[in-house]
Amino acid sequence: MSSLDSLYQQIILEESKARRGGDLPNDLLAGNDLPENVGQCHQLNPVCGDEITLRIETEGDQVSGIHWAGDGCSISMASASILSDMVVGLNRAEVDALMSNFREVMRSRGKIQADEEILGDAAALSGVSKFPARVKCAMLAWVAAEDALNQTR
Amino acid sequence: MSSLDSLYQQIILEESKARRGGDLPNDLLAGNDLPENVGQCHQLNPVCGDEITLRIETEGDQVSGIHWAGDGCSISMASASILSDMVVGLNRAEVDALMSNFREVMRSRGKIQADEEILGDAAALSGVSKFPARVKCAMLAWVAAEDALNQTR
Amino acid sequence: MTESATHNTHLPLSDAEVLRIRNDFPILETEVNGRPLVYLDSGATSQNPLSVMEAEQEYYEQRNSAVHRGAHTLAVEATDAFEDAREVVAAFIGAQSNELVWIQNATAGLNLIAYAFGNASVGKVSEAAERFALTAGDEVLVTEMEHHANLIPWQELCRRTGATLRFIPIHDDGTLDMAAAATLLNENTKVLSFTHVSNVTGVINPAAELTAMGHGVGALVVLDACQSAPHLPLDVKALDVDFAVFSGHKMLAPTGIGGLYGRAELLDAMPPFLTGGSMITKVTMEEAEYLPAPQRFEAGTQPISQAVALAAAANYLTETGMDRVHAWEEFLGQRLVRGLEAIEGIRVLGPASGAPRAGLAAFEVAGVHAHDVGQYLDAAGIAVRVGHHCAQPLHRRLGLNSSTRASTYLYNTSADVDAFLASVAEVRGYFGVDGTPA
Amino acid sequence: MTESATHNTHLPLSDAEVLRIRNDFPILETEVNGRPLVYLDSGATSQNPLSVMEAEQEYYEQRNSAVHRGAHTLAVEATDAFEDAREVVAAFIGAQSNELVWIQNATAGLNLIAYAFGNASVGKVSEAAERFALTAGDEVLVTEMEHHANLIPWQELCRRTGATLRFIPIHDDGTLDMAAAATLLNENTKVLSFTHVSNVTGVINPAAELTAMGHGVGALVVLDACQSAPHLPLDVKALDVDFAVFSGHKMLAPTGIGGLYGRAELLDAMPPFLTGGSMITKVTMEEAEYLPAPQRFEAGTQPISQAVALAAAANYLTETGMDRVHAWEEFLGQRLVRGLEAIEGIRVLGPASGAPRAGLAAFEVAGVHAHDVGQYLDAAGIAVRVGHHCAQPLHRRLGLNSSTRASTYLYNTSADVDAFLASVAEVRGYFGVDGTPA
Ligand SMILES: Cc1ncc(COP(=O)(O)O)c(C=O)c1O
Ligand SMILES: Cc1ncc(COP(=O)(O)O)c(C=O)c1O
Ligand code: FES
Ligand code: FES
Repeated sequence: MSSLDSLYQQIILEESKARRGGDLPNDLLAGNDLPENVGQCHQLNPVCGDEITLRIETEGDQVSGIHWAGDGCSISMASASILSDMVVGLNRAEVDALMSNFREVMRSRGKIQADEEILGDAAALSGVSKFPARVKCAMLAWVAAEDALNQTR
Repeated sequence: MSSLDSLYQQIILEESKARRGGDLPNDLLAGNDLPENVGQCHQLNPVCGDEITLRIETEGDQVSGIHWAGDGCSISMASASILSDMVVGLNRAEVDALMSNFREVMRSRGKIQADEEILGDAAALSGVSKFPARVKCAMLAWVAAEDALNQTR
Repeated sequence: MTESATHNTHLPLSDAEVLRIRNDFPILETEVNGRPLVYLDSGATSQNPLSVMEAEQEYYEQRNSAVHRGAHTLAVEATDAFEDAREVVAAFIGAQSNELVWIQNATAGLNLIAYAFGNASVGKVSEAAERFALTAGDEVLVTEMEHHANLIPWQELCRRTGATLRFIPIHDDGTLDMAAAATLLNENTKVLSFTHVSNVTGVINPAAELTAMGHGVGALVVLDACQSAPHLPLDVKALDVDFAVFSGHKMLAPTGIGGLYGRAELLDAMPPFLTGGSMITKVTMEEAEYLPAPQRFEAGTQPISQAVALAAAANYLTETGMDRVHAWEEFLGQRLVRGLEAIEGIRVLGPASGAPRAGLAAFEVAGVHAHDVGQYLDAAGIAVRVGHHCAQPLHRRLGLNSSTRASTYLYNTSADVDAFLASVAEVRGYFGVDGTPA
Repeated sequence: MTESATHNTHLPLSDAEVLRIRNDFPILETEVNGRPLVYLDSGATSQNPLSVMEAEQEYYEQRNSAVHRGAHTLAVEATDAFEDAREVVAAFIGAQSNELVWIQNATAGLNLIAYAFGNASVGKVSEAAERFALTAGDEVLVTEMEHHANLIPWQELCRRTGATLRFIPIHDDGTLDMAAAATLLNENTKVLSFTHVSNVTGVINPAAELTAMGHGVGALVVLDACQSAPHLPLDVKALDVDFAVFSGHKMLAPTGIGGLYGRAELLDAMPPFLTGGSMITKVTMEEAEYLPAPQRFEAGTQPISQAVALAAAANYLTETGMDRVHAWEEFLGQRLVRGLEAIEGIRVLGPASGAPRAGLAAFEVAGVHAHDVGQYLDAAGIAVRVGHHCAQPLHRRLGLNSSTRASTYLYNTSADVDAFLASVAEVRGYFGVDGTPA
């Protein structure tokens, strides 16, 4: 597989079109008056100007819903889509573990092999780590989710 | 003769100590209320910060006196001294001719041989033209004199 | 002297001659991702010929020294090299050497102008400087196609002085709305600043006409020549602009150097911007007096070797012939646009083929984000620029966030353009957005 | 790797080792006026080793590109080189890489700070930026020994804001009057800016002590590290300064690059100075939002290859060992002063031999103007600096207009110093002011 093909794996191209969770309505973008169990975060990728606004809903210790709005490259959209699918249902500790594993793989410059057991579909994003300029794309939704989750109680 | 010796000819070293014309009193430095036949000019060499204030007195078409105050390197002091000695007694046209010949020699980067017939003692300054950084030193008093003379009628 | 000396400057440039030119640019022989590099990003930064690198190397091996300061031989030689460079680069744009100020880059040059105007607007300044002062009610006029470098410094100047920033809108094809320009210019317009050539649409603005219109209302006219100085014969006197800026790294020279042209009379009247050593006459603990231009604007140790290198670059371009460079890039630019127009799902920003444009083309690929386009091309060894190209308002006006841009220079062949077009034609298929199954 | 890699960093530097170091500096082998060059003007600008020139050449031949902008491979490599350089140079002064801003030279860095403070003082600014704002009643404190670069920007800032500039006087031996410093610092002092090492007297100021005193009254402390970063182990965190600036060309690197250190917390709160591309997040025709530091302060295309070269220079110095460099220059400095003190008619500026000083000495020759002294030495191949060294107020305080300065670096031998001293001993005789007939 060429390194381009490892970057744009079939699942990435599909997820970038699926945009699961990409249904945050416009009138919620401001994120005012959030209840305690909801957190929301806006992230901008300064390199390209792409943006995402991501909302996380929790029930007790668990993530019960993710909704986002935004536009960006296929990597960033696929990453948001996969994240939305994976994180709902996890508890905080599980999300934390997932996040730090994902971040570690992304920053490894191709040196750390993704563990599909841990990362699931997100393992398909591991090709990104060989393209330092695109790591921000893959991380965008994750950084937003981490921050949003930290706002909830 | 080394090029250093051609720069610092004996006559230069002597004239730099003689400082002929270097007798402008402090209270005249401001140059206020000059009569029509007197011109005065202050020049600063920005490279070194050295300054000269030179006053020219005329009688009709002729330069009748030169007085200056200032401090600087041996080249600038010698040049002011030689100029003061040479220019008194000349008429405007003669001063102009002398000035432009001197300027031409100075700017020639050593290519134009000074004509002692025209330049007299100032010909001893021709070694300066091989030292572009020092041409301003030699010209300082001359530029002041030219400007001062232009102010008189 | 390198290959370039053998150019036959009577004939237009051709692929054959460009192949000879390429010998002077070692980086063009490198491979990227196992494919020969096709460099189509000169609009961002250009590559350096050997003669430019050698000029800088020679400087450091033979006469590196502080300039305008020392009496010793190296200092004299460095000063000569530095001031000779000023003469060469000034002549390259049709200016006198006392009208050329060295700057770090065009951005710094535009900031210099804006800050000098700002400095004329506060506290006691000289009478001569008063003409640069701005207050509430005054207007600064730019265009909707500006690079951020020719926009934000004016926003900030207006914020500091209370003046108002206005802009001339563009038509859908990227050209300037000249009727609007005529309406917007008025006696309150103190500054008109515009780009000569758009770095996104390739539009070449009617600089002489705009300048005359600006002068008609008494405005000072500033030209952003970043995309023109490297690519076409530029004569600031013929255009009659008051100020112009350009960057060396876009014209075969290293980073860290650029030029600011200012009419002698204006430069001498303008207050300083950066202050420090080498730009003063007399300094006390309380105040300082400043040298005339250009030194007044050159505080501290200047980018000396970079100035020497920029002069070598200007010489290289002059020897090649700027009219020939311009004609060749016009040819490449049209080839780019015609080729892109023929590919399904591509929308070219700016004028259609046939209409005048510089040797660059930015475009949108339906269904594929610009960064993905760029990534695909990179895998084929083709270097293009993606993003907003520091022109967010222009992109917004054209209804998008980002685009992909291919930009040529004198070392690009038609084969470069064709390789690029062939790759672009594959993009939508690769990303599965051309209707065929991926 | 060049010769330097073979240095034995356990031993102090010696003439033998300096002779090996000199192999890395081709310019030191040149002749001037038929005599081998004795370069004693590193205080003005230093020479570049081969490894620095090679780093820049390699950059242009293999990865020259715009940084932080493109998705293509060259752009990624250029960005890596650029950011790796930031890490190296930041570490060199004990900072984190997000605390290092690239600047054209130290002068630009000091202006950046002064203008950013000025920008915090007009119009609406963020709350975070308010701590930098100056108004009438506020004071900026410098010293009487400052280079113009650390004086005039503050004069201009005070002119624009109505603040008052004060200065700490010096003693006759050039050292700072610390008692006066204690008196002058007060709760109105918003900024204390001073040079670490005087470029004229060689005095090394008690930087940590002054910084603590400045912080004691709540002032922001700025360090001019132009003459310290190249010559001694510098740790900005240990000194606890808030800002520091230095120039690459004084530390084995090319012109056109320098560094501004700022404490992360301060840099992030400070308003921008130069504006344009690459320092923004969102731009409309009306306004712009800015990136965090260091990018916020790096508008437009940066001196990329020069940053890469500066990192190579920092590596060269680190490999040699800054403590060894410092010790060697202390030795050379004492040799200079002792030698000068032994020559009749010479007055050394600054501390007498035995007292601490950097590896440089400025002096007056009774009866001979500094430019004539410099010219005489130049004829012997000895390059020194003459004039006011951009420190007019200091010279005036010491009762003269100009002086001659010999300044050393890691590539100078004791033989260089001795050749210089022998020539100086001849000067008064040559100009006929030593009492003997000329
Ligand atoms: C103490 C000091 N400060 C500031 C400067 C200014 O440095 P630059 O000219 O590189 O901006 C110098 C060097 O000339 C210096 O010695
Ligand atoms: C039209 C235009 N103006 C200004 C600039 C800014 O140039 P620099 O980044 O060299 O300051 C550029 C290049 O990016 C440009 O294309
Ligand atoms: S390019 Fe913008 S998020 Fe990927
Ligand atoms: S050095 Fe000042 S006038 Fe000669």
